[in-house]
This record gives sequence, structure tokens and C-alpha cells, in this order.
Amino acid sequence: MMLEILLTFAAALIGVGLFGALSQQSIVMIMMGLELAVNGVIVAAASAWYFLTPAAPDAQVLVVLALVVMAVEMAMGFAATVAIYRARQVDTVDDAKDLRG
Amino acid sequence: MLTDVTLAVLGVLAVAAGGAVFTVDSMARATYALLASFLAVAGIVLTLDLTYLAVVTALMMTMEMAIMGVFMVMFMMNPGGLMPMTMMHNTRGAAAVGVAVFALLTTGIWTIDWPDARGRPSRDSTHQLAEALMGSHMLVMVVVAAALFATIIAGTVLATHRGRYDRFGPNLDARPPRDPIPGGLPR
Amino acid sequence: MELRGRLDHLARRVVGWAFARPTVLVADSPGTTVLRWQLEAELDRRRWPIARSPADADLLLVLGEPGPNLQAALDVVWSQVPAPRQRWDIQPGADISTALDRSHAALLDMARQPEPRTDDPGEFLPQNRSHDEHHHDDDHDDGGNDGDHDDGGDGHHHDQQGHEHGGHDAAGLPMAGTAPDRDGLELDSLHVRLGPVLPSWPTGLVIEGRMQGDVLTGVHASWIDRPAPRRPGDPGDPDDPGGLSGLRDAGGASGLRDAGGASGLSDPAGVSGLSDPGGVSGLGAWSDLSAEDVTLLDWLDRLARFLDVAGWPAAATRTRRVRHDVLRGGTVNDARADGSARRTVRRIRRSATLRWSVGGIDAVLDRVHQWCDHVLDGVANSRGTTGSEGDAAGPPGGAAGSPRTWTDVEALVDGQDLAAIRLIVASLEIDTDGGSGASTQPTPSTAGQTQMGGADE
Amino acid sequence: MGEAALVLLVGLGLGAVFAATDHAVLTADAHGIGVPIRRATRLLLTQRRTTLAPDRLLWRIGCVAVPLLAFGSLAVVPITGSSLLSTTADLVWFNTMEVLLWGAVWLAGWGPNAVHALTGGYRFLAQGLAYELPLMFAIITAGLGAGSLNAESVVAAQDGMWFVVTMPVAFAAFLLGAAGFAFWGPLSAPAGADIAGGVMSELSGVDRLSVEAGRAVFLGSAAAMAATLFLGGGHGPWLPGTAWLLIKTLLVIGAMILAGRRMPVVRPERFMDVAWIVLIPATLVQALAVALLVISGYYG
Repeated sequence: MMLEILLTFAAALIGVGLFGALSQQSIVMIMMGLELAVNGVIVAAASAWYFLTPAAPDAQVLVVLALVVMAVEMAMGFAATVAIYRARQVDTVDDAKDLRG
Repeated sequence: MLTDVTLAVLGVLAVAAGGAVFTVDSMARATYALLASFLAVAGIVLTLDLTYLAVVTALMMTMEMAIMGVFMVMFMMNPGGLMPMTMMHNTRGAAAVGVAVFALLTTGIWTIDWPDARGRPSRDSTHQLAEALMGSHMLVMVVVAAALFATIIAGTVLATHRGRYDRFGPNLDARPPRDPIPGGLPR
Repeated sequence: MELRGRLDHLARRVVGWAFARPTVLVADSPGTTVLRWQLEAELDRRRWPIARSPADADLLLVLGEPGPNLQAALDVVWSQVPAPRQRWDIQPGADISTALDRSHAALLDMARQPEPRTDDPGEFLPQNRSHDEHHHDDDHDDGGNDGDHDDGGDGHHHDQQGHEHGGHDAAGLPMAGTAPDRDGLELDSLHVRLGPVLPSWPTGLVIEGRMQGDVLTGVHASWIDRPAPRRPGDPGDPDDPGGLSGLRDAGGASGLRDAGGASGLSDPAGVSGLSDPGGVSGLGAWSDLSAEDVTLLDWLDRLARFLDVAGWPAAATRTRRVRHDVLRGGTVNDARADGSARRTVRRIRRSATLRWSVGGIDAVLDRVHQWCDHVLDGVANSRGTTGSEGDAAGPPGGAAGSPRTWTDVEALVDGQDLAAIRLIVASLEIDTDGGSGASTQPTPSTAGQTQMGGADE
Repeated sequence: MGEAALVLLVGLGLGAVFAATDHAVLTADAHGIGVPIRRATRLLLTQRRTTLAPDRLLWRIGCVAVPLLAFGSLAVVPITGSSLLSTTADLVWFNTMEVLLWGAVWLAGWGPNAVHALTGGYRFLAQGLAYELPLMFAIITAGLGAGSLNAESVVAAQDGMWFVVTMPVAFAAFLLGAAGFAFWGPLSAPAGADIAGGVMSELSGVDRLSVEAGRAVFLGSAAAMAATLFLGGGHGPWLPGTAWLLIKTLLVIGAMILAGRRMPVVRPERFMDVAWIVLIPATLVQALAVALLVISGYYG
């Protein structure tokens, strides 16, 4: 029962994160949306470990990976934001539409 | 029972703070709402006996959010709810996608017949993780290390606009280097 | 009933104990340097700490008679002091000890009868606006209406959303606009004013500029309460609004000292008129101070203030104690004071950390080291021992690379961060007394430096 | 319950001792023992000032969080041989409390909507990027030597020899980091006089008390942690363990203040260079050396 509830929270976090990532104009805010979604993944992995496979470390390693993904995403996101802002003074995706391939 | 209540409260907090990220009208508040969400999740992870992961989540996310706050303010200053702010586009579509994903996941979660826990919980989850990362899952750690190192270099290259030729001149012999602020060590 | 009386008594005693050493914010009007030294000696004797910002102060002590604009700035500072609080004016020649006792008693009275106070810091805003327009009414940047919110030395910022909502006001504060910056990023810039009242800052000096991150550009230095005659037809390019050059010109204008003695800039005429010790304001009981003593005191004072800014409170306290000794004993004939002065100053002179930490900013360190040398020589001279007098005399023109005009000062601090600006300003021999104070001495080593701005253009 | 009260008491005591000693050294006033308590009382009786258009919510959160985090960090120090919170990741917990301070201090600087406070907040983060990695490596080196992240195990591992003998660089980096995260002494630039007190510049009344006291408790807690990680914690002859821990903590406090107050504030941009070019490699080499010792079986 608790597993389902926790997974629902995880799903809610992922949903809200997706909404944010898709609806925001600002690059930094989009990154926040993505981070929120990964946050949901952490909840899911942690509850899976506790309720399903406490004897195996795989779920824990997944959480570690999620943390690393967030760190990498943020670092690269900021670097890209700085680079594009330096190049053309924009910090929203709407202003960078010409980058569309 | 107490554990369940704690988990539920923290879960609600995490989701509410996550929602607040996109509804408050200040960059600082948005960033720290996201941090609150992370801390609530860290609390959940802590309650689930994953001490090390919980603490590390809080640690890493606090650093990230503290730095992110600076970036937020740097690129879009708007302190303390002084100015109503909407920075949305395609709100309806995004909401539809978010709700759809949530509905899909929830349906799955509540219809799947989850198995019982396999094996007994490790007494020391920190030890379990350490053994895994330094043993059976060593490859993960190696890849992560390489990826993080690459990130450091790539991030620096992307973000900086001054290379060594800007600092040391065309023949790389300008001493001291031309820096806006001199560092603390002789170069 | 009796219990209540006892509780009251107890409460009174607790309040008295808690505020036994109130924190003090000192604002010295031009011409009150010696009075400030006397006051600081007395504060140190009583172990009343000096506040770093209005928020930590209990007492605001105003020395002398501030001019109208400084008065307005002090009102803003005063509005930022939390209750219980007292504002007390001390005039030169007044009995400092009595004034402190009275203000302390008043403070305790206020602390014992707490009245709810609802001061809105915003109430002072319009007043400052008009005050600012007095000498500065140009907008620096494009995006935001930069109507320049005075901060009374302590600075409310308004780094709001710039490029999205430029030109808006929020809570009466103007929004920041964007501007090119040092690192090639066009980040939000904020109009910031340093001064006129800050701890260890020449009271009356105002440095304004655009702040990005903590880097100030487009810097403009001026003295508050100084008439700012504008040269008619001054074009005023976008980076240098007319007000700036107008103020700069004022350096050469005659009759500045007449304007309430607040010019802050001594012109050559003033120097000669001031070698007469009787002209040093607020000398009071210490009128037996010789010109050499005043010079020595002045160096010690500058050194202490610089160390405060550089974040070395222990050394600053010690330097200040030496200054108190000199002030009390007249000349440094007391062997103890002499020894402690030597030890203190030598240690500062030798400090590798200080050299490393503030090195790299202009010639700040050179100037400070020169003060140290002056003090050491001054002590040696007054002891009649053989000091390296050759160094003390030095070349006229004094400290290495010492700027002589406001334009030089502005060039020095432009593009520096807040801390560097504070350090640079603290290392300059700026004469706050407008020539009527201690820093004007006949010695050739500094006579040249005190004439900041006097010879401009 | 009793243990929580003990942590509270020890924390306040160590904080008061730190503040009093600091004051005495700063002003050369040996009679300043009661100064911290007097100051606390004074701040309690002082109005809580606001500024123009502050972000009140975040400001309050920042101020309140500082002491909470300080006590949180002390909770994993085994004061009586066992700690209030004994987890499998005590050392990381301590580290986390100190990193959460990043957020708290920045919020305290951000909240009042004032130039100097905000500059102080930014400075704190910039400085944090400098001292944080050496501090992390220093903490983890102690864990490496003990083969555990649990503070009690780290103490137990120092039965024969204190870690400071084999980890002097880590010990120094830890104390430096402590000065950094408590923005005190040579690393007090975030609250520097050159920015009118920085993050503290707009605080008055109970807010200022909260931050100042929290900072003092954090320094005391860091000293206790330094004694735990590197000076053998409660190990020592004749006296009970708690007494030894407190004695060592007091010695660390004294050493920190004597060393820290001998020099001026180190400007952040200078420190940043040293931190990344000297300190990080040095602490990494230290960790490597300890790792080799562990493999060789030196720590038993």
C-alpha cells in the first residue's frame, strides 16, 4: 500500500516536472522542471529498494545515477545558458527558436 | 504507522513544493521551493533507511540550488514577489502532457500486482551501497567519474569566453596574465 | 503587588545590564576629526563597541553640525536603527563623557518603556529622491528607471527583473536594467551609492556607480553638501552625465570651505592656513598637541580605519589604542606607548597575509606601508632617537601612485568590486575635515596628498 | 530527550565559550566572559527591524535555519561516547548540515533586499566553492582511515593513535573549512567590514541573535567534530571520555581563535586560487596517502 502511495508521489513529481519543463520559457526554469522529474525518479527508486529489493543494491545505485544526472544536467545547462546569453543576450527558449534544426 | 504518516506528509510536501516552483513569482522563491522539494524527498529516502543517499541528496541538491539561485537572479532578477511574473508558453499543452503522464503512471502503479519484498533488508544500507559501487557495480562509478570530469571541462569551456591567448598574449608569454582580478598565487 | 514590584525591579536591572555597553554608530561631520578621536578613545575606555551597520547600533552619535544633505542621509541611517535607540549630537568642546552618560541613560529609559515602533523605511524614500536630484539627476542605464534610491550608507538594493520588465517600479524601488559588463555578459546593473555614512569611511564621501555582481562601473565620486556648480553647456556624454563633471569641476572652485566647512577637499590655501594648531577643530583639552602629534594621530587613525576595512579587527583595535595613548599623553614620550606603537605597527608592516590579501589592488599596500613607516619614524622622532628620517621626509607627493584629483580616484575605483573600492578609499589620504582638521600638516611628505581634487583641471 | 537537551546545552556552552574567547582576543579584554550572554540579552530586547520590500519569508527561514543546522551538526558528535543521532553516514550528515548553511546564509543575505547583505550572500557562495571540496576531502579522509562514516567508529579507530598524526593536512583543511562555513576569522569576508557586515548588515533583534548564536554554535560544533575526527575524541587516560572530548574541543577552539585572529581577512578571490590550486590537490594527496596506509593495514 505504502509503495503505491510513494510511487504516486513520484509520478506526481514527474508530472509536475514535465509540465514545468514544457511550459517554461526560461532555460533555467526548464532545467528546474527536469530536476523535479528526476527527483520523482529518486523517490521511485528509493521506495522500490525498500519495498521490493532491500537485499540488492541496484535501486540504490539508480539513485546515485539520478543524482549524477542532475549534477551533470545542471552544470551543462548553466554553461549552455551562459554561452547563449553571452552570444545573444537571451535566456529564454522562445528567443532561441532559430537554433531549431 | 508513524513511518507511514511521515512518508505521506513528506510526499505531499515534496509535490506541493514542486508545484510551487512554477507558481511563485520570484526566482529566489522558485529555486528554494525546488530545494524544499528535494529536502522533502531526502526526508522520504531517510525514512526508507537509506541514510547515506538521503544525506547525499540533501547535500548535493542544496549546493546545486544555492548556485542555481545565483544564476536565476543573474539572468532574471526579481526578488521577493515584487513583480507578478509569468514566463510560460504553451501552458495548456504542457499541462495536458503532465497530467497525461501522471495519469498513465498512476494507473500503472495501482494496477500492477507488486511482488513482496525479496530478501531481508540490509542492516546497513550505506555499507551495501559502498560494497556495490566498489564491487559489483564498479563500472557505474568509473563511468560516472569520467562523465563528471568531462562535465567539468565541457562546462568551463562553454561558459568562459577567455582562452589562454586572451590571458597570456599571442605568444603565451605575457606575465602576469591579463585577468580582470588577479588570483592569489604567482603565475 | 510586592511580587510585581520585584519583577519590575528585576526587569529594570536586566535591561540595565544588557545595555550596559551599547553599540555605537559614529557620524562625524567635516571638521570633527579630533572630536572623533576623543570620542573613540572614550568609547574604547568604556568598551562600547562600534557598530558595523545601523541595524546593530543602539546609539547614533552625530559629531559637529552636519550640512543639510548629510543631515538627510543621517535621517535615513537613523530610520534603520532598531529600537531602543538614541540619537545624540555632540558638539566640539562638549564634555564627551557627560554626553555619553546622558545618551546612555536615555537609551536605558527607552529600553525600559518599550513603545511599539512601526517605522517604514520607505517613508524616507521620497526625501532621498529629492535630495539626490540635488546633485545627480541623470539616469545611468537604459532599461530601468534609475531614480537612485539613497541608502544612507547601508544600501537597499533594487536588483529587480531588468530586461523583461525594465522601467517598472516595485514598492517604490526602481528596477535594474542590463548593461555590458567586465566578463562579456550583459547582466543586470543596479545603481548603487556608497556613503556618505559608513563605518571607517570618510563621512560625506559618496561613490556612485552601476553595480553588476559586486563590480562597480561608471563610478562617480563626490562630496555631499558641496555645492555642485554646473558648467553651463557641459555636454555630458552618456557615460558621464553632466552632474558628474559638474561636481568634478567644483574641486577647483573657490569658496568651497565656506559652504559649511564641508568641502572635504583642502586646497593649497587651506593647508597653509591650517598649520596653526589653534585651527584644528575640537581640540579642546588637548590643545597642547603639537603639529607632529596631530600628524602621527592622523596616520594612526588612517591605519586603524584601513585595518578595519581590510578585516583585521585585532590589529585595528591595537592601532586605535596606540592612538588613544598618543592623544592622552600628548607626544609619544611614554615608553610604554612607544613600545606598543612600534610592536603594533611593525607587525602590521610585516604581515605577509595582509600583503598577500590586499596586494594586487592598485598601490593600496604601498600607501599603507608608507603610513606604517611614517608612524614608526614619527614615534622615533618624538622619542628623540635616530629613526630613518630620510624616509620620513620622503619625496613631496608622498605615497606611491597617490591620486591627486577626483578624476584619478574615479579611475582608480572604476571597474573594481565593492571590497576593493572600500580598500582603495581607505588607503587614500582623503581629508574629511575640509582642511580644517588634523590631516593637514606642514610636513612635506603628505602636504601634496591632502590636496585631492584641489588642482583638478 | 535527555540527549537532545545535552546537545542543546553543550552546543550553547561551546558557542558561548567560542564567542567569549573570540571577544577577549579581539579586544584584549580578559573580562569579557559574560559578553556573549549580555549581547544575547541585548538582542532579545531589541526591535526586529525590517527593510524596504524584503522577502520576509525567505529571510526568516534563512535566519532560523542557521542555529538549527548548527545543533543538527552537533547531533552526530559522540559527546558522551555515543551521539544523539548515530547513523551510518554521520560524517556526510555533518557535511550536509554545513552545506545547508549555504542556502541559509544566502537567504539571510537575499531576504532584506539590500546591497550589502546580498553581496555578502554572494560572497558566501563564492567562498563556499573554494573551501567546500577541501573540507569534504578532509572529512572523508577521516572516514577512510576508520573504514566507516560513523563518528563513533571513527573515534574507536583512533584508540591507538590519533588521526591527526597521519592526517595533518586534512586536520588543517577541516579547521579552515570550519572558519569558512561559519564565515569567521580570516574567511569572514561574507560578513566583512568592507561591506558593512555583509549578510549580517540588516539583521537586528532576534534575527541577529539567531544568526550570531548559530554561527558561534557552529564553530563550537566544528571544533568538537575536529576533536572527534582527528584528536581521538574521548580517548585519554584517567578522565572520562566526555571530559577529554570537551578538553580537546576547548583546545581546538583556542587554537582556532589564536591562529584566526592573527591575520586579516583573506579576500575571496585570493583564497579561491589557493583553494583550487593548492588545497584540493593537497587534500587529495592526503587522502591517497591514507588510502595507501589503509591498504597496508596500518590502521589495523
